[in-house]
Amino acid sequence: MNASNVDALYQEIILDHYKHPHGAGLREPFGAEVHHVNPTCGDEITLRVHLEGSRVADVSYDSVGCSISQASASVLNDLVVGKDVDDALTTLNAFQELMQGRGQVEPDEDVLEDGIAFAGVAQFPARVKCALLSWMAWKDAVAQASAKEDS
Amino acid sequence: MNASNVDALYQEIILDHYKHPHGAGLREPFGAEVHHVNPTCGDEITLRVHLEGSRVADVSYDSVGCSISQASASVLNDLVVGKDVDDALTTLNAFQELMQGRGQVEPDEDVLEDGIAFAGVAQFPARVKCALLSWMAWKDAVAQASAKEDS
Amino acid sequence: MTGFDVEAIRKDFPILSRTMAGDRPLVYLDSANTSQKPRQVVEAIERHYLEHNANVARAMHQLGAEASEAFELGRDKVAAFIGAPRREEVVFTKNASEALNLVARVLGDGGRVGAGDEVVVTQMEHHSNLVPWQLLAQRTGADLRWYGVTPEGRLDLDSHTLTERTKVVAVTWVSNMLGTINPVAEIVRRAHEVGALVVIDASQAVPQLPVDVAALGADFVAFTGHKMVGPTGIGVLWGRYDLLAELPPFLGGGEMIETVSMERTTFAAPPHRFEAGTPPIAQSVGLGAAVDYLTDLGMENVAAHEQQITAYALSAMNELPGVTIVGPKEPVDRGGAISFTIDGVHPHDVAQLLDSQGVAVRAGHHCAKPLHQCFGVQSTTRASFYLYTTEAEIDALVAGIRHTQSYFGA
Amino acid sequence: MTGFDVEAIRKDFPILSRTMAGDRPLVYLDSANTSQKPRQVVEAIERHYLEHNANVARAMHQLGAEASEAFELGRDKVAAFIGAPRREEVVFTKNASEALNLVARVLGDGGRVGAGDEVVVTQMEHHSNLVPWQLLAQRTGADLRWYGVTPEGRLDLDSHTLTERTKVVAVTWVSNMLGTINPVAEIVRRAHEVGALVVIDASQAVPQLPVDVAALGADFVAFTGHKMVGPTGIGVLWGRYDLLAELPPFLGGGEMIETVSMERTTFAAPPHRFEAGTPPIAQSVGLGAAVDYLTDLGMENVAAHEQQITAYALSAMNELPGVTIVGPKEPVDRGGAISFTIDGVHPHDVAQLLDSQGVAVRAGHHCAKPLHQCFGVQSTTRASFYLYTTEAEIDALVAGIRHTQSYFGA
Ligand SMILES: Cc1ncc(COP(=O)(O)O)c(C=O)c1O
Ligand SMILES: Cc1ncc(COP(=O)(O)O)c(C=O)c1O
Repeated sequence: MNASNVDALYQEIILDHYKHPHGAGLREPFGAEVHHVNPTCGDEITLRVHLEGSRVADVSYDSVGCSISQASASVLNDLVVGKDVDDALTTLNAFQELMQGRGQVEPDEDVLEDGIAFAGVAQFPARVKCALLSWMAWKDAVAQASAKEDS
Repeated sequence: MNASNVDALYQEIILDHYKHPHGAGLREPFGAEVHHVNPTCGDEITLRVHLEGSRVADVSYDSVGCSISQASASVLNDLVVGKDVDDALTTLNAFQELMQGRGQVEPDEDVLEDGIAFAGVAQFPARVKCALLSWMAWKDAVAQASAKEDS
Repeated sequence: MTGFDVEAIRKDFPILSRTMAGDRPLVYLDSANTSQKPRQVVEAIERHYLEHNANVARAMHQLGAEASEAFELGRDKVAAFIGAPRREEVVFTKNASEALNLVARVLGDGGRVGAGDEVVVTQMEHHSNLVPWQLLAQRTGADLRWYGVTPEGRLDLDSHTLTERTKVVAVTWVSNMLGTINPVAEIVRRAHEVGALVVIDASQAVPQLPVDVAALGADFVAFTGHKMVGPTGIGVLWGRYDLLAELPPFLGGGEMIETVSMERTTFAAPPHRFEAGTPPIAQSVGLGAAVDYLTDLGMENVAAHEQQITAYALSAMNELPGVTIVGPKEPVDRGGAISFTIDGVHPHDVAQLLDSQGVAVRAGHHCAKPLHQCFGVQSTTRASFYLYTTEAEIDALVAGIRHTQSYFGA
Repeated sequence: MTGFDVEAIRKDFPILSRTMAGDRPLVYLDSANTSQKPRQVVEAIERHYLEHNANVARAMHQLGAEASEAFELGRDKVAAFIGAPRREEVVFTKNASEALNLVARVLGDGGRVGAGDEVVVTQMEHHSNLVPWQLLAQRTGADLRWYGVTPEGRLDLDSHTLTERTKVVAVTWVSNMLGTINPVAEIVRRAHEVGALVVIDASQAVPQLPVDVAALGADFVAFTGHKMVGPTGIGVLWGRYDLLAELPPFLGGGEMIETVSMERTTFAAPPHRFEAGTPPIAQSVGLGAAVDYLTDLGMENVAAHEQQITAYALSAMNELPGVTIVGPKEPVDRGGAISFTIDGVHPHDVAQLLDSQGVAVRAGHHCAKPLHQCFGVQSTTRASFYLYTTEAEIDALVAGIRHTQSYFGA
């Protein structure tokens, strides 16, 4: 880990998403709302999912957190809104695999798009949780919203 | 600590008292009875004190324990029975000081008589408790018996 | 023949080369009390403190990342060593006693044991797996019952019948006094049949036997670092994940929280929920090194060595006139703790005389007072063995016992 | 001018010579989280394991006597270091969190706190001195109340009034977030006036200030080894002897007993009553060496050095545009933890950028979430100092903050 790694962490794309987050704010309608916390640092996100059939119609969120966690929520929004739930979950798996790969996993730009900018985060174990906070919240919310749709 | 120290510990006098304890057994009358335990090893003593005014008229006891704890009870019996309580307590202090002196205290034979044979015990911290078991029980019993006499 | 070279192993333990009383070499036969530590473990701890020390979880700087990784690697190693299905099932405590108290407290606080319920232990428990259950019974109004022990020193499984009222069965795997290895699989079967949880005190098992908690099928397993060539100050509670996830916390504070306000707190997932305050960081590193050391030797080999040395010791001691072994006399379903009495000589005096010969054994009730009562003795002398014990050391023990008998004219 | 040579001291801490990211030297400013360890402490632990290791209390062989003496000597040293009237008042725990939980549990179990009683804490408690009292209140039906904090980061003693209902007042001596040193003598006076017991969390005080528990007059004082150049895995609860002697045990097992039968147990006198299982033996040796190290430096000198370095840091940081110190801005009644925010940069990102410059600080809520809420922030960055901290390191911190601001365009 050296100074250049910090630049790998704070890629231009990440700082852009951080400063101009996509899809931020809480919106209606929504099938499920969850609140997730990173206990170590206190970062928090409230996230809503609105499904239309098997399509992710909207993901809206309100979060307090660092550049990595905020940018990650913005990229999540880009990657899952409008997608089929199953495809979105596949994207989540790819993102999670990248994050937990300790820098050994080669990201697929076709799947992760701007998400590949997070490859550098995988080298900073303490920050992996930041990058995953919104994704885990989304996974939780989707499960709840799907359960509601089904019942 | 070497082999010769073990001989310093197991002086002839101690082994004699161990094999032929003075005043063993529980007798009546008595002003107080106590039961003390050495929690580390499980050695136990039940000890009774009978006072006549300020005189220690009898000390009787039933104990299970090692050579050191048994011999010590026997020597205790020699040293305190028939004495004035205050004098006996002075003897106790001298014995306790010897035991806790880590081998640095010179015992006074006029006060401790056979008790000086325990000087070697002071070099074995783990055995000091054995040597003091009966004495601490006696101190406790005397306090209880005196309180009763006074009330 | 064991699968490793004991003489070579002994070089890893500098203390075993010490010279004791009367210029005699140390003969350390008190490993059931605590084991000696190889250089590898001590150096891992030293390196950690001097090169990678930081607090864990909370720190995002490089040292913090290194320390967190080292600490959590200790957990991974322990999880692998005992075959834990998930690393999150390994909770670090300060010793086995805390692990057992933790389970007893949270089963009570969590409503798993209440008034009228029954908790079952055995007469051969170490105080650390007896007193916590007595305290739980007192706090909750549950009844404490127990399996008895046969004159041969085996668990008498007919002495108590489990019922629907039985909520917990807490049993030692290997007795630290008798050496007996209990039929834990059968106990698990009977307990689960009535829906009771099983807590295994594996303090004497994990150091000596290959252990697979998944195969064992128990619900909780406790053991302690210092008896398995690891450091003091660390113990392990393994628990089934779903149970850990259900139970309330034990101690509060530090990183065991999810979110905190002045009024109330929500708690982190296992294992962190049960690890309040700064955990035993350097001790996890040391325990990880200990597990590596044992794994390199191979636990099958460690167990075979214990079997062999115990058989050798039993056959020598069974021959000694005036010496009575308390516990199984044959090396069958038996670990390497041998407690014994010598006619006419108190165990303290035995231990003292042996010590003057350089032979370190333990005398007393070995934290198993009720068990001593079963055998009508107030205390015993205990010799116990480990991977570095040699037959020559057993010979020294036997010679020391003979010397003791003649010294006391017994 | 401080009474010791910081550059010479730094040679005792090999980790401080490490080279970090970008070949920059380590600037360790996270000592309130955990302190670094001098060679003397680590070597004492190493020597103990390799030459004197045995279990304590239970063993009567020579190694056992050596280990017991070494372990109890650690207790003597700690007792002398904090001015404890009796060595038996020093109870070893695994960390400060356990010490605080121990007090909370036994005050409840012992009937000292019950339904309708009041327990008072402050808004500036570390979770480890808050959550145990929340759990006690939940278990017993007692009410939890607290003193608030002023905008300057001082305790607001007018914000709550103690009454006859108040049974316990639990307060931190020095805040680990704000650095505030609280008026503990005044708090003790007020609490004792209404008959309440006082529990002091001295985790940040004992490492930095000369402490005399007898003069302090509190009833319980808790602190932790790893923050005072000692090892992880050991904490201390000091308690007034008469209280310790009155209270029931916390954990059961091992040497905390007097006598045990299957049905019931009686308990040993303090401190052993509260030390279930094998204690942190090597850690007591290490903590003893830590206390020797601090005593050799002189705690007055350590405190003076902290004062001086904190004043230097505060004056530099007060000057920095866009930087806000959360907590007292003047070096008065103040320890060396400085928490701050930087406009437009999240504390995580601050810590990360500083780390890339070799500067190790902590970011987050520092286990003081409710206190962060008081100040309307979700997290802060914290720099904290110790006896080995230099002014050059403060300069590196300031340069790092400037770099961070320009990196994020803040
Ligand atoms: C004020 C305060 N109290 C309690 C603690 C808890 O100490 P430990 O983590 O060693 O239990 C800390 C340290 O984290 C602290 O700063
Ligand atoms: C069978 C058994 N259980 C529990 C313990 C307690 O272990 P610890 O003292 O490390 O808590 C021991 C060791 O003393 C033991 O032998």
